[in-house]
Amino acid sequence: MKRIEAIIRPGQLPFVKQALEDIGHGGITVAEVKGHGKQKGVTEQWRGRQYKVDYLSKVWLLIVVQDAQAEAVIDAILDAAATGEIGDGKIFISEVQDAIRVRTRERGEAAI
Amino acid sequence: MKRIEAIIRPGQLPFVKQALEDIGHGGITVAEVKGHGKQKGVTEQWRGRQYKVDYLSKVWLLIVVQDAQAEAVIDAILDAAATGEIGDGKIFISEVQDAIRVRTRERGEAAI
Amino acid sequence: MKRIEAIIRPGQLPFVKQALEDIGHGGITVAEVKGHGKQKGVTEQWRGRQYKVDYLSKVWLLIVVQDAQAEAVIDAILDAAATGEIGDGKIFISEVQDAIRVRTRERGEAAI
Amino acid sequence: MSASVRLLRRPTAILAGAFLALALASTAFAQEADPVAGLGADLDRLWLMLAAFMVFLMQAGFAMVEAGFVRAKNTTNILMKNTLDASIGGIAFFFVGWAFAYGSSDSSNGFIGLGNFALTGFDDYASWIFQFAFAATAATIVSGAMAERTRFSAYLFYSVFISGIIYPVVVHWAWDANGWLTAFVPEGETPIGGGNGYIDFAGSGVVHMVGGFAGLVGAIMVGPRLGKYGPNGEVNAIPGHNIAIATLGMFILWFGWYGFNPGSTLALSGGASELAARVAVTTTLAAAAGGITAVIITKLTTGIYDMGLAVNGILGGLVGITAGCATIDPWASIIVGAVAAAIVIGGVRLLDSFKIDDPVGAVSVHGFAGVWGVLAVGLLSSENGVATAGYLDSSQYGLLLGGGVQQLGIQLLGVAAIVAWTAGTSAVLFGALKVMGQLRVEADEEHRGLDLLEHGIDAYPDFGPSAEGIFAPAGPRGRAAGPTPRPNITTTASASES
Amino acid sequence: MSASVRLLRRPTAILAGAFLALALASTAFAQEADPVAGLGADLDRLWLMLAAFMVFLMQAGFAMVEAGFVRAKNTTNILMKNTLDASIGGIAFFFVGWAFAYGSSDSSNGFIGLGNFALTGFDDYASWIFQFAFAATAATIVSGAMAERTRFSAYLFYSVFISGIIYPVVVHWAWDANGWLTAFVPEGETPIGGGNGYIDFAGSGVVHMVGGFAGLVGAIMVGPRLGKYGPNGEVNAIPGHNIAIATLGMFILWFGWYGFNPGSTLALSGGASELAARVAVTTTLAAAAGGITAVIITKLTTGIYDMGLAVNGILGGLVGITAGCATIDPWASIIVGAVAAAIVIGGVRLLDSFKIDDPVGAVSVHGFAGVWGVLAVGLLSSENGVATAGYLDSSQYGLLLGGGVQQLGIQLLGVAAIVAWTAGTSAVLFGALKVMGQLRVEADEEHRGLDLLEHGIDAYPDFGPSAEGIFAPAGPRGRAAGPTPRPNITTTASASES
Amino acid sequence: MSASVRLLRRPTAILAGAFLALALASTAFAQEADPVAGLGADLDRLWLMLAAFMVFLMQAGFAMVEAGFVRAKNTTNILMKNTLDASIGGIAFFFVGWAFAYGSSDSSNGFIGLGNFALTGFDDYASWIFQFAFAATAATIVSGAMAERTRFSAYLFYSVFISGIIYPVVVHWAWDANGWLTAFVPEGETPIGGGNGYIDFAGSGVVHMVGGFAGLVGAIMVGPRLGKYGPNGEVNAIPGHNIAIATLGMFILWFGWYGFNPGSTLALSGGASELAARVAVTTTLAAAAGGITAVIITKLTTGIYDMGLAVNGILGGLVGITAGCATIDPWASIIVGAVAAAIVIGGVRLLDSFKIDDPVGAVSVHGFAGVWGVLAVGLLSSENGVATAGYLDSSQYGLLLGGGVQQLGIQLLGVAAIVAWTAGTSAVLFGALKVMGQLRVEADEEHRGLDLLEHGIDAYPDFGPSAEGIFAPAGPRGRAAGPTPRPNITTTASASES
Ligand SMILES: Nc1ncnc2c1ncn2[C@@H]1O[C@H](COP(=O)(O)OP(=O)(O)O)[C@@H](O)[C@H]1O
Ligand SMILES: Nc1ncnc2c1ncn2[C@@H]1O[C@H](COP(=O)(O)OP(=O)(O)O)[C@@H](O)[C@H]1O
Ligand SMILES: Nc1ncnc2c1ncn2[C@@H]1O[C@H](COP(=O)(O)OP(=O)(O)O)[C@@H](O)[C@H]1O
Repeated sequence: MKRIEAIIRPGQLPFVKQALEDIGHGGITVAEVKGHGKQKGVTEQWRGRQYKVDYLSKVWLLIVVQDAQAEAVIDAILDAAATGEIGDGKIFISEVQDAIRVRTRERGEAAI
Repeated sequence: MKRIEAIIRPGQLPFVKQALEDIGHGGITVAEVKGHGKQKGVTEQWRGRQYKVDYLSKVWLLIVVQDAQAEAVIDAILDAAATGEIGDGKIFISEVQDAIRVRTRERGEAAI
Repeated sequence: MKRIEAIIRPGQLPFVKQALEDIGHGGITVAEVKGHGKQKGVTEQWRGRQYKVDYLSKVWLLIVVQDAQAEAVIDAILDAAATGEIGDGKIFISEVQDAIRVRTRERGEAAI
Repeated sequence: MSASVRLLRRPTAILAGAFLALALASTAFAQEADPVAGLGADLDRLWLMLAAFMVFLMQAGFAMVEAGFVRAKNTTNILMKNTLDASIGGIAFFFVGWAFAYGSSDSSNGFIGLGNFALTGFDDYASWIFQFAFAATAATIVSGAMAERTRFSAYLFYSVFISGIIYPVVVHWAWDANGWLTAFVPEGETPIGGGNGYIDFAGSGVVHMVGGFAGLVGAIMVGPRLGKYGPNGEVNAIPGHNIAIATLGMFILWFGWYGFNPGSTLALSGGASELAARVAVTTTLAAAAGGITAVIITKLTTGIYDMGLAVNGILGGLVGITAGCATIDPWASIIVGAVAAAIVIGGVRLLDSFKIDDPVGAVSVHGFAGVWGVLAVGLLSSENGVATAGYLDSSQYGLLLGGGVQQLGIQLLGVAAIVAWTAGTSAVLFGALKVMGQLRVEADEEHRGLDLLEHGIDAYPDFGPSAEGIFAPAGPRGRAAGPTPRPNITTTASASES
Repeated sequence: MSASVRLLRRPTAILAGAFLALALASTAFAQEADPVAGLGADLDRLWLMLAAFMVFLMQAGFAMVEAGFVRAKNTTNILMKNTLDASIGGIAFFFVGWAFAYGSSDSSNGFIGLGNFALTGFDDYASWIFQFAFAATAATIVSGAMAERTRFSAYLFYSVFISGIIYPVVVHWAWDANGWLTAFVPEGETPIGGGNGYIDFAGSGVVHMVGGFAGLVGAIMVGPRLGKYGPNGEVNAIPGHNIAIATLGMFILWFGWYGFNPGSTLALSGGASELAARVAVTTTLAAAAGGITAVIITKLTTGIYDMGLAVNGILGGLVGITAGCATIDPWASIIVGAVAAAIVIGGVRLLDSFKIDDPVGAVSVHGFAGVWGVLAVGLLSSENGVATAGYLDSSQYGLLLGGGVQQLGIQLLGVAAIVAWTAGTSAVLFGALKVMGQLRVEADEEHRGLDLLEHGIDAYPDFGPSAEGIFAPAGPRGRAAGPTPRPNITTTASASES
Repeated sequence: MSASVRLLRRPTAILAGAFLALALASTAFAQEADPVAGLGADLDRLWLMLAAFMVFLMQAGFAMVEAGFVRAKNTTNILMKNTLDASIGGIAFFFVGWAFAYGSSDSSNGFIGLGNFALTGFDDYASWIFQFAFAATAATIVSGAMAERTRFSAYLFYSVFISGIIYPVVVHWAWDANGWLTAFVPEGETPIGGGNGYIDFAGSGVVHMVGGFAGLVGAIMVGPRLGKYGPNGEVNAIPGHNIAIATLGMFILWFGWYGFNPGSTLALSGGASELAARVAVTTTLAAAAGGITAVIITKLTTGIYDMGLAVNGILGGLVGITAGCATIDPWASIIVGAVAAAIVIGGVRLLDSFKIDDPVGAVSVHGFAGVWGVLAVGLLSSENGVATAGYLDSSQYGLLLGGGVQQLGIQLLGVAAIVAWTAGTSAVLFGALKVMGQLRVEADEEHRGLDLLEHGIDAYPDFGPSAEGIFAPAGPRGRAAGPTPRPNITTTASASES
């Protein structure tokens, strides 16, 4: 099983979610994060004083998928998350050894 | 070492925490996340208009354990987090190469 | 590639960030989490009644790096995050199979 | 005794001028006959109205304190309860509340007023608006004590009864000329006990004890919130969610109290303004003493400066001085406020030891400090104060100042009567709801928060990783795609490079 | 007709005394000549000032309701709009607003006032402060209807016009002695239609309809928020972000309305206080009925107790009674409030079906319920009410109470005239801005929130994982290192071991 | 000179009637002797009380602005400071504050009042409540300038001194008939300088400069917040946490200012209401001009519409007009407000360049704009304004309007005296606290937030992943298991399938 971790623009989340549903994958966990990469932050202002906010709001997605589905899911995310501007985000893929559904205690690919 | 990542109902967190303490494991990191799997969200209402909220509040737990303890920890979580209804959550297990305690720079299993 | 996950004190984040920039690493994702390890929480009070807050605020960092850079990054974090008191946090290191830059679809070490 | 005499009387000594003015002003003729009296009546009506508006604003104060003191997941619920009891109170007080309190007809009696239902045959609108604002206050107190687990429909139901019946009857007893406890008997009659009768100038008993004890019975009947008391006797803490709005609410309440207490002179002309100003001073000092005392006590006992109890302490001081704000001297009002705060803090502990769960401290602040306020009249009123406030027999004043025990006795009678009536009727009301299974929400709803299932929302819908904050409509959905057609591709860089 | 007579007239019957007093009081001589009249004038000025202050506080109410009803990312923007329209309104009303509304000179006419620009030759400051507060209200309504996508500079621009011209002209028509619709004609003249003229006691039409219909035109012109209406006709929901402050705002507005409606007697002396008190009662009952009705309707149609519509319902009830608060009897004000709430809820649906996006419900609450309020005068005013309020011809009153159709006709004329003027001028104003591409922000800015690009901030800058909340200055930076020299190494343990 | 003459005098010209009325009203006899004078006194007391209540509500305004402008982790702390200075102010002003300001005895002198300690021998309660509200305002200003790092106990300590001594002495100088700077000398005497004396109608100097300069000294002594100024001279930004409540606070303050300035006529009868209304107008225009100016300046210099400075600008405009609100004509009040806003913005920059850290801008808004306000009287007062406001010598008015330099000279003297006294006493006070190591919290506490260690809480305890929000009691714990017995297993499905 693969653990797909994507950091994307908040505004693209609905499209990513739709794209995942379109290819039949439902399970997803999201969290609010902040980050920066090449994209360097924005200038904000507080009572007349400008300052740099290094971190920009991003959404972190965790999607665990069966190995066979991994590339389809990745493609779906890439299509839906990209705007072509810097700040579009990153996807990291790693290996998951096991998954368990809490309610049924099913394990392995069946649990996803 | 194992990286145990569990996504559970917010209301079950105290029981999971207690169960982990009962088996002698202390270290844990939690975050607020939203997610959906088979459980499909709720209907909310804003000024008379009903809408679907796809994501439900969940708590994400990160627990890194020694290999030997992994199954005990997983069992404790499963016992404490289950309510039998859909939405109980998932546990994902992966491999951690190393752990470091920042204060002492201890590495490996000693650091957990 | 390595996935470096560090849980540190919120107040140390600026130093960690600076340290990473000093060694030339930019990409980072942060999130607000709560946690406890050996450090056991604080006593708070609500309308005259004292209670234990088990979880303390921490910041969770996700930094994916090329294998070659891993130790340098880890050292930088350790230097900048340590205060010598319990509660300084943990670093967990695991393996990442692949990384993708959403904007360009570059893969692998080039994407970090 | 004529209807016009029975209505809303205050002791005649001080307010004779005002009273006369009111009587005269009600006919156009009077204006010409005595323009000064007419102007005095205009001034008095202005005072009643302004005081009413300020007391009305206390609804916002209660809403903010209560909302701040509950968890985020029950915030909309408590806000909506506060919103609706103002509305329900208005309608109920129009149709029956006034009638039971001050309504005048031949069948009115010492126990209950009857007459002027739906304001028929009535035109003293300034008095109505003032009394309405008080009624709404009594009702709103209860919501705090029963917060975070009471069913919304039950709340609507009991709100009608509290503003429509339970509270008005107590008003009738204590403030209507006809009431059996009243200090404001018609010319020539003698109040109960032969002295001043029951002294409760602005309503520590009439308003606050009614709210507080109805809340107490409600809190007992509905039971504690899940998790408040642990299986081994622990008392857990359930912190509220927003100290900022709670503090705002406290200040708004303190402000509103300047309508509540000084406004209870009901008049300004004929020198009543002097009394009103004195009342403003005692009110201020009691509140201040309550706040300081609460902070000192918590600092000494817990080592920290506790904000929640500071808020409760100030409110306790205000409730405590409400009955005696006109008869207690300024220096003594400091004592009244300080003791009230101590009682509030003790009350919070006491309730917990009985496993009675009052999330916002409403029972201690309004109920217990209310009892203290009524008794403080019998302990600390000065002879001069009783005279200045216009009560009939200034030879009976505070026991501790040498005024004998009689006034205290009447005050005790008042406390007993109000507690008995309020607790009794509330027990029937809440008991009935409980028997019907209508009082409390399901455990699951309580866990998830009342906002979600009763109101379909949470109070802060746009915090958390919700992306654009745009949601597709519920119901059989086609391919609602994603709320917005993909926008970003074609727009300019979405982040500036600084 | 002399200037002093034209100014701010109310029907003479009830206010003759006050009017006389005002006239007399303006000279020091008068004080000695008739101290009672002087005191009456002082009392009346007090009333105007207090009412003005309360109406001014409604700015805070609007700010909180609107901020609570938009998303977090646009909160600073809406707050700043509310802040600036109060400021702009003040300056604009000083220079030209008063002049167009009540200014008196030989060139003044039925359509527009001309005179007293920048308050030259003018000293009725109490009236100015009262009218200013109303003008600021009219302007602030619009910001809600156009929230979350309107450019800030456009907002500044149209605010000047609304408080400076559009609103004052309507005031002139309806409330200046010279206005073509006015009920307050000079002695000896007859109002339009020969009866009472257009009755709009506190401004359901003059204030609320102006704000509401300008908002409607603005909302149409600026277009819906991105994502509000889906590609397949779905109406998406865009929940606001903070129910707590929205509720607070509603209570502040309700409080302020006690200045808005009762204050519109413009006087207290000479028995006008009785009318003001009656107005306070009808205002209360309509608000209460509006709240209850909204809750009942939403409970029946959606199954839940909807807080957002309860807020809108109460405000709708208040807007609805504003025109008829003096002429409609208390029992009937309950009907007016209930119907207003139903109209508000219907209006919210209706606008969505036309894809007109009004984020806070301003068009329904102020525009539609405003129309209802004006018409309700012609339907439900009582004969006695029209007489008591001092209008000229109490034989023309509510159609449903048997008062004939004529008053309703005049009210319809008023509605038509106000809608035509407001919508027409707004269309020009917003149309020009739109043509110049100045009306709406870019799509990208809208997605990211107006706060960030227009105001360089978000409304809650310190929530989220920002660590210490300290930020290095922008611009060419040296090694800004990290905001603080490393502090923790040398300090004591940063966590107590409990 | 008799005590009754010395008390709280205003220039006699305008207020003669009121004054007479007050004098007469204080005996029951007077009421019968002259009912009109009695009614006038009632009206005047009403005015004082209402103004006092509105000024009191400014406590809520300050609390919200200051809380909104600090970081979330110090919110409870600043709220509690605001809460307690109202309480401490009340008690301190009762025991000694009034005595030092207006107390009358043979030992009273030009520097300090002595007499009526603890309100003995005193019954002018309306004046006390009004003056108390002002005293509380002066004290609360300081908390903002020293926010986010001052020890709570130090705060309690200095609050007593500011409301009890430092502020009352300045009041005595400027507003007591006996004071060396006063404009309100007894009949037959001449004020300092022979003309009008020091003109500070509502207290730009007496109230705001005292708060602002005490805050300045405090901010210098306590030092900047950790991280505010970087090691290489950078000025870092530390954004506040809640613009919504800050905006609310600003509107509440603006509202309260209508009590502060117009209320400072101290009377309404005898035509004083005309002056009060004029004051309301100048207050409005200065606030509006301040807001607009701040927005224009920040837009031009930074390119964005800055909300924080808009709030500061409006408050600066209000502070600026406070001294001259009665003597400056409406058109000129626009200039006063605009200049005040510019000064505030400049002041914020200036302080940063000296590394003086004032988190909320209190020093600039109250201190610097306060100085401007006092001087503006000498620059922009009109001859007619000085006369209308009732000062003694209308031949001395604003320099820029041709009134000569003398009034400006006296104003400068007032500024110098107030700054010297306030800064001097504050330096002793804060210096002592600093020497004892009691002024500032430890670095570690500052990093973690004052809320946690001083108040045991954070202001939003229920946000974040805290699950049910139920916490086991601290202390030796048995197996407190988890707060609630497992509930979910047996309940129904916890999520609906839509
Ligand atoms: N090496 C990394 N480790 C962890 N998170 C990263 C890394 N690089 C980027 N990110 C995350 O991805 C987000 C987008 O990165 P960015 O550099 O702007 O994308 P791009 O390289 O496509 O321009 C960042 O805000 C950050 O949260
Ligand atoms: N494949 C997945 N990847 C990531 N998170 C998941 C996945 N499946 C489920 N989750 C998380 O687990 C939570 C519970 O999932 P759910 O489907 O309701 O459980 P069950 O399958 O037991 O009914 C979801 O809200 C989501 O946060
Ligand atoms: N085994 C673990 N799994 C996950 N998170 C952990 C673990 N141990 C510690 N943490 C995280 O690290 C933080 C610091 O841990 P702590 O025990 O206080 O450090 P130390 O052991 O250096 O004293 C905790 O608050 C928690 O968030």
